[in-house]
Amino acid sequence: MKVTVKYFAVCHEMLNRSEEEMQLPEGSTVITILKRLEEEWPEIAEFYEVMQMSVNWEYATENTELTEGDEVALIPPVTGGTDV
Amino acid sequence: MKVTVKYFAVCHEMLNRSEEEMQLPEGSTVITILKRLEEEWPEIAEFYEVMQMSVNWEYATENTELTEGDEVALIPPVTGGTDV
Amino acid sequence: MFKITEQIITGAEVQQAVEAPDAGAIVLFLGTVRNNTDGRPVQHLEYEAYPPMAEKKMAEIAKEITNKWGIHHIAMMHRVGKLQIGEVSVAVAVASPHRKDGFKACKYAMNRLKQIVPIWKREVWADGEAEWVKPDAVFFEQPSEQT
Amino acid sequence: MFKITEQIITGAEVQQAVEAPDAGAIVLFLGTVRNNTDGRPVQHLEYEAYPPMAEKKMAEIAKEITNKWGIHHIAMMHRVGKLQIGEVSVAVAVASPHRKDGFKACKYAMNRLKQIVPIWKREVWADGEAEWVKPDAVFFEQPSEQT
Repeated sequence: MKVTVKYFAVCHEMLNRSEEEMQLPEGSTVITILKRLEEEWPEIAEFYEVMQMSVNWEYATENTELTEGDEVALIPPVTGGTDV
Repeated sequence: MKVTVKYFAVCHEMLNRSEEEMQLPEGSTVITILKRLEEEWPEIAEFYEVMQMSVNWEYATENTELTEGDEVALIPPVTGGTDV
Repeated sequence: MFKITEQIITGAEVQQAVEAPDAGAIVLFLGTVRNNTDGRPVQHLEYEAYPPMAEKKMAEIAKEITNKWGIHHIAMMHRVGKLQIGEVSVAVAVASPHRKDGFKACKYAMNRLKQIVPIWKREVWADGEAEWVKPDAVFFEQPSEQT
Repeated sequence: MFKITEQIITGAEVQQAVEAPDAGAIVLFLGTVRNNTDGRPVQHLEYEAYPPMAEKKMAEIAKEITNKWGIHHIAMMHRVGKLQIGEVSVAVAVASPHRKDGFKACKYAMNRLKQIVPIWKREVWADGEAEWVKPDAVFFEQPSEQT
């Protein structure tokens, strides 16, 4: 199955792309994507603790199951709004 | 001595005037004005409990002493702003 | 800016009055005229003020806020005369370095305004009757807060 | 109205989005870009968002507010792209029947926005350096509030 993966802010910068399509085996979960990214960018593992994932605009866990056409995103710690 | 006395809202309405000049004996205090108004409008005594007075734009007591040229006002309970 | 005015009040003008490069948080309160009071249809409102004393008391409230929270950018406006449904009767704006203090200060300003600023409201009902509004019970229980 | 925008945000537009004849209290919060962060001069800010998810999360926060306080008139906007000093980055407006709830709801919206809405800030300093802002410690201590 094919899913779209989006990268924002520091992830966008580190991976040098804002999104890509990934071909995944049936039965994949969010962790399948994380493992694949770790091969390209080993340091990402350190970030997993504070980073979140979303599937179809909803926060997800590592074990969230994926299906064809899903939109997945890596969500670094959010810092919107104002710092005051 | 001569002072100006101002009437607002319900006082303005009851006394049918928004201000007047009063000639008072030396040594008068706010209560001198209240007594004089009571002769014209006996019911005002009931309001004294909730009404306030000001002298020169500052809240005053019955015993605040007056001097020539003072601006005195009867301040009914304030209801500015919004009721929400 | 502390002002009693007969003109229409906009949020934009109180906002502009407090904007400052060192204060990243602006909290604004606008009170508007509702179409009813406790279910009774309102035709319009009338506000009367004692302008010089009202503006003086507004400035005193701002001073209290500066002393409490170190906030220096405060604006308060109140409309007088005849107000139609939906129009702004009162506006308070506070610009502060921290938003939590901004919320507290803006709320405080409104509470104090209702306690000590000499302004009076007259309700004109849809059925033609009219009356000067009496303050709620809290007012009578806490007269000391007014002085 | 829940909107991520590249355009300038004004207080007036969020105010208009919440105005209602039955809600006499409007509380507005505006976050503006300060000229410094902890004393270090800022040249400008850049915000990036995940727009569809950000707008969905804003709507969820509004739903939480409706459930908590029965408030129905809520608007949230956040700017993205390059922002100059003094420009509005975020605006929240709430119109409510009671001002106390309005203050609580507006404050709550801002707190939640900073927790769950996918928007990121990049600071570009006057000296030319730039970095994606890391959230404060509270964020790391309360990851459960984000989900």
